Amino acid sequence: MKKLRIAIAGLTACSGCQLSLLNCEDELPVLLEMFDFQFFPMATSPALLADEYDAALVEGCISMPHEKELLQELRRRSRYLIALGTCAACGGVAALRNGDGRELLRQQVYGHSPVADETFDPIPLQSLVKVDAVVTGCPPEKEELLRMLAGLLRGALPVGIDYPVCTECRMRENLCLLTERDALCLGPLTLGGCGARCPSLSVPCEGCRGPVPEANLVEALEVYAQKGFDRTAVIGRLRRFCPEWKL
Amino acid sequence: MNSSSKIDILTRVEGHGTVKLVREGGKVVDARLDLHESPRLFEALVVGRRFDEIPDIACRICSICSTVHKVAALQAVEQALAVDITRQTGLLRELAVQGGQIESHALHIFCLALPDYLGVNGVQELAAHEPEKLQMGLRIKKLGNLIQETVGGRAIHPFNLLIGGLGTIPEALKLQQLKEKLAAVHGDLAESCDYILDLDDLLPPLAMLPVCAVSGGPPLFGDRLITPVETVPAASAAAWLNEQVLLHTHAKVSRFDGAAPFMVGPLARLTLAMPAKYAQYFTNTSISSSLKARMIELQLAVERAQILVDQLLDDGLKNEVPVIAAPGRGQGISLMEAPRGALLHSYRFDNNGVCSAGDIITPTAINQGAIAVSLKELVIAMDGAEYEQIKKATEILIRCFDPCISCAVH
Amino acid sequence: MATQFIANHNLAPLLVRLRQSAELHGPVRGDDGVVRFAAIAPGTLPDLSAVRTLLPPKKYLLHPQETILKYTVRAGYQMPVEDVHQIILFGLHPCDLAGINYLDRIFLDDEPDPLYVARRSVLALVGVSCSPDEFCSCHQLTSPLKALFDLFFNVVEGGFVVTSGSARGDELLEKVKDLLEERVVAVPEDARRFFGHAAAEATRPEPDATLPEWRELASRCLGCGACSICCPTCYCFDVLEFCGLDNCSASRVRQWDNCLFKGHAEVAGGMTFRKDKAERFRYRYRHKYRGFGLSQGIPSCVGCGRCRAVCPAGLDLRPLAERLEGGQRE
Amino acid sequence: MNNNLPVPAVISTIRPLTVDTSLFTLYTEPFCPVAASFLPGQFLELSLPGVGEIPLSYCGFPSQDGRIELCVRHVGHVTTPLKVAAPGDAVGVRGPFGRGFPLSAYGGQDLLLIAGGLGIAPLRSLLLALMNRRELWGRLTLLYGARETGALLFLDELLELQKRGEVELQMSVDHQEHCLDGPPCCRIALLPALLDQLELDPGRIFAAICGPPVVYPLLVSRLQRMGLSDENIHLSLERRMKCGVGRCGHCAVGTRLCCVDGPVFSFAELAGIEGSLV
Ligand SMILES: Cc1cc2nc3c(=O)[nH]c(=O)nc-3n(C[C@H](O)[C@H](O)[C@H](O)COP(=O)(O)OP(=O)(O)OC[C@H]3O[C@@H](n4cnc5c(N)ncnc54)[C@H](O)[C@@H]3O)c2cc1C
Ligand code: SF4
Ligand code: SF4
Ligand code: SF4
Repeated sequence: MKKLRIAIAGLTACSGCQLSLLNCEDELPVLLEMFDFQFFPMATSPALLADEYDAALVEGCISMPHEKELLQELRRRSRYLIALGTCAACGGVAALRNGDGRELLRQQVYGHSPVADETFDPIPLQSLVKVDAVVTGCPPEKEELLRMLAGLLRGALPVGIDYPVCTECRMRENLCLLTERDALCLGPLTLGGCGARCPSLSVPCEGCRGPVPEANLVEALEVYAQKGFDRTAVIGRLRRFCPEWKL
Repeated sequence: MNSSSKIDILTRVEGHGTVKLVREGGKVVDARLDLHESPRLFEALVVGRRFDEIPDIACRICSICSTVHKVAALQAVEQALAVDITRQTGLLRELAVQGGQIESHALHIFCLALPDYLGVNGVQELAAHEPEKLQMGLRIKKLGNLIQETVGGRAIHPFNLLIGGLGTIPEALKLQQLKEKLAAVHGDLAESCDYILDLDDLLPPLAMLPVCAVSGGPPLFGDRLITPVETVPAASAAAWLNEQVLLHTHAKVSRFDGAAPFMVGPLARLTLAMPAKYAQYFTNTSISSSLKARMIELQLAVERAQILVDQLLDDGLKNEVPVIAAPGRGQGISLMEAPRGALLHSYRFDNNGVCSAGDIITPTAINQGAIAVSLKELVIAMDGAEYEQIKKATEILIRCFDPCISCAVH
Repeated sequence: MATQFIANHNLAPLLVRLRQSAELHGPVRGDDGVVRFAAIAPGTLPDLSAVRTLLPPKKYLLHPQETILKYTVRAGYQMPVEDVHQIILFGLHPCDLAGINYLDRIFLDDEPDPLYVARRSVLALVGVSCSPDEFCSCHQLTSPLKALFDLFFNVVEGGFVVTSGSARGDELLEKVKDLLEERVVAVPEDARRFFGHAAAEATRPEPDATLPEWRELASRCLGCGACSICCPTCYCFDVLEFCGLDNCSASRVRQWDNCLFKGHAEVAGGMTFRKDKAERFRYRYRHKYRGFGLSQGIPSCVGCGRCRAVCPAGLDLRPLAERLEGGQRE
Repeated sequence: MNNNLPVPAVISTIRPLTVDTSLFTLYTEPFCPVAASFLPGQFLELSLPGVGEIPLSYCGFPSQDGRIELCVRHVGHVTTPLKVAAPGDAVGVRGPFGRGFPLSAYGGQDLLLIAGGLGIAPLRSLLLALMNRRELWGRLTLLYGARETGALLFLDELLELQKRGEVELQMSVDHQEHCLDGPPCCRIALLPALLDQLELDPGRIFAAICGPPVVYPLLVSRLQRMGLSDENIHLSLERRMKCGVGRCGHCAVGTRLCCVDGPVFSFAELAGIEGSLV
């Protein structure tokens, strides 16, 4: 059987999505047998772009012109383009201060030097190219990555999740940190799939998987307000991973 | 881009950079590392955020070293707000950091660097040609991740490490299991040591670089930078490192006081505190033999992790809840050793505990000067060699520093 | 009339005895204060003071996520073999017992679901009487559902009156005979509907879609899913299939679903039959108060109050139910 | 039989009908009830191992030799990988499920079949059943609408029936393109418009309808105006389905379950139920 040809590229990000794949220590040997990671600069040399890929997995958001080019090239050459992680899906942490003026932020770091002056407010992949599927998370869950890859073997894209973190949190019969501990838990507004990782260890969900479909922000803000969190603080928290949240 | 186009970036390193050969009259006279990673501007991102958000944000600088970034940021915030942590919290954090050290070193040795020594392209060919070697490395790597998961809740971006404590204290049973796994990895470790320490360096020996490392605490922790000749307390570390903005790199470059650049990382740490039994492996401390230093540190990290687990189990795990931090004005500076070298996190907070300034200095940023010096030396040593050969050697040299470019640029 | 009485101090020895024949589970309060059905540690007592556990006992019968089929190229689809062992569930309240009765109707009737059958058959149900709190609605309506039990412990002064409801219950009683005494104790009649004899209702007119309450519910619901996850009779499930990395094996998983989610009525191409959340609330309402399919006319709400207790927005279908169902059913 | 467990079947042929629709022939064991004993309008659950399971209407005629015909539109998670499946590939089938068209009630009556788009799949099965004993039924009319001529499925078969005078066929396409060189008896119109010029005997006619939900309200009201009783208007509904046996809870229409009580309902059963048509 012909191996599936995969490209894995990182744009503006922390390499965590790629590392999540390399962290599948038990499965990596099988993965390397079943897939041909033809373009995977983080783990394979040289970085050669082939004509065609069965799928390109792209980590990170776009904040520099050369990233646009690479992304478009990958799109052109790939049957499926899959956004890996919350940065690629929503913008992620890098987009935390979108709207505050990129140049100002840049100067806060680099002063008056023109270094990196082509940087712009980070944008998610789908604002530039068609994205066939998203595996979100900061970092994504190994299990989801592996399922996505296994699905590709059968020509299938992952089935989207439509429930929030709370659903899985309740399935695990956790104490609810929002209702019982008055904590700013973003579970109700955040896409599930992580098995409520954080609340299961009594740590409020920080929203690392981005917004759940049909998130009811208006009512959630009411509930948070009853617990003593003002709206701007909540929106600020939400924007840690997704600049789309607005009052 | 045409079909099958080569993208001129460094491979098998974390992040995006290129090496450029400088030619004069058809002859390669120097090589330059360009870190053109897209900056996320973390030092600006943290501004305006409440103190309790800083560690969660800062750890996203890099995935491979997310635990140490998290801990460094936690310490800085705690210092600023005068939060004291318990012994148990300290031990657990240290354990997590050692887990990160194991994971990072194993990844570098077995997935990123070893292919150079075996003449293969990376993990893909390694899996085909030397499956046992790869799997041995992966088993060790997995242990590092297991430690991070057990303590931090997740291998990357460990959320369970909080200001003042942990979300949930790991169960004794989990630590007991860790203890068993740590013991079980010794076979693989011993075999890896034999194998890695026996490999011939790929590059000619290069002159030893001045070294610097964090000191004054348990392994990888401390409150000062030391070099063979001086000691720099944390408070003046940033000034001593003296970061400057240069045009060709998106990472600020440490200029020190204008003297020769210092090197940080495993080789620097070992040079300054070499356990006697490993001295024999370092006839010189050329960066060409950094793989060995990393292997030895991997061994040391597992040993240290064992001690920590034993201490925790001996103490008996207590169900502590995090110490509550009161928001307020303050500044905190934290120095640590990340897998690739000295790391500094420093934050200032206003009266409401909102961050007004942040400064993060990372190992690869510090190492840029050292890398430049070694590259130049390597090019001179290889005088007369083919362009492609030099290019390849420079890439190997850069990998010897195990650069973490996301960290450097952040 | 003489009843079987067990004194409070004999409860611990009784549990020791019960444990000899099966795993003993019951409401257990965790360090975090949450009461869950879980294995009762030897030497400890279940928490019989708690009005409700967070998850209902349905978790013993339908797991939040479970593999229902395994596939290999060689053997095709196969039922997984599950390792089940005898469990005595101690401390079920009447609503939970009725909830199990409802699930039995769905999963045991007609063509029984094999996984459910396997897990159900090893459960011995031991009920304990309780007193409702402000979230409960068990006492409001009568129902054709029965609080089916093997044993039932009615709380009385100084102990419990124990009743057997099955051959299995008789067997268990036999084992603890020496701990029981015959006593004449008056057991207050339980007015709850699961001990009543209402018949399934014939079809009723559709709930009035123009009521403002539907919109109110829809706009306040956070969509967190807690209400149905925690409901003893919500059994909706989604089915997913995952391929193995070897590309020649697979497993089919079913997991709890919620009728308030976007995808619940979605079909290919994103078309959905219940786009509007208010409509989804009416769907939930129909199921909870009128039933559908084989259980048509049988309200599935057993009044345990969990959905109200866990809802972060404090939503409550009771007032609506009182208006739309009340009166007519008494 | 355990109705949770798919029985093995093998894809025998795949015939692309349009760019996004293919006719699959599968074989399961001879005499397997999944293939042998269904009513038109009933459905089965098709499993593609490693990908998932979906409900599909029977599109052919019951067969003793294990043969099953299915018409699949490639739209999503399961149906897209099916597009690249190959003869010889293993699949699984469960069924038959649900309530089909009440053939016995149709005896001796006229029948008006109305198909929109992919709705032709179960109606083809119905047509095949009707043709099998053509003498049992009265006048047969098929109205069939699609987006464009290229999307009209089973055209040859239908035109053949029309030519033989077995069925009165009228077709419509929504879009102008290519209609000029389109097949005979095809108009540019929306499906309900085909009812306009139809002469029927409302006293002895049943309507059997399958199509996209958007056209249902219009079709029903026109049929009612033409004098059909609600009991005689039969609609096949499509709902999200996971189990096919009335357990997964997704497909309820009012208090009825589409998978068990349907997918074929008489309009009398649906009238007044919220969300039953759209
Ligand atoms: C009784 C019945 C008969 C059908 N007959 C046919 C037919 O003959 N030919 C045909 O091509 N299609 C038919 N469909 C529709 C077909 O089931 C869907 O196109 C198919 O489920 C889409 O699956 P997917 O995974 O490719 O799409 P996705 O949109 O990716 O679906 C994801 C999941 O949602 C569910 N789902 C999505 N769409 C539907 C749907 N329409 N009905 C039920 N569940 C759905 C499925 O469980 C699926 O696994 C029928 C549907 C029903 C209910
Ligand atoms: S703890 Fe957070 S995620 Fe869990 S149920 Fe409560 S709000 Fe939802
Ligand atoms: S609980 Fe929230 S923050 Fe934690 S992993 Fe899940 S989505 Fe991310
Ligand atoms: S609907 Fe609410 S009160 Fe009724 S049984 Fe379910 S959780 Fe309990």
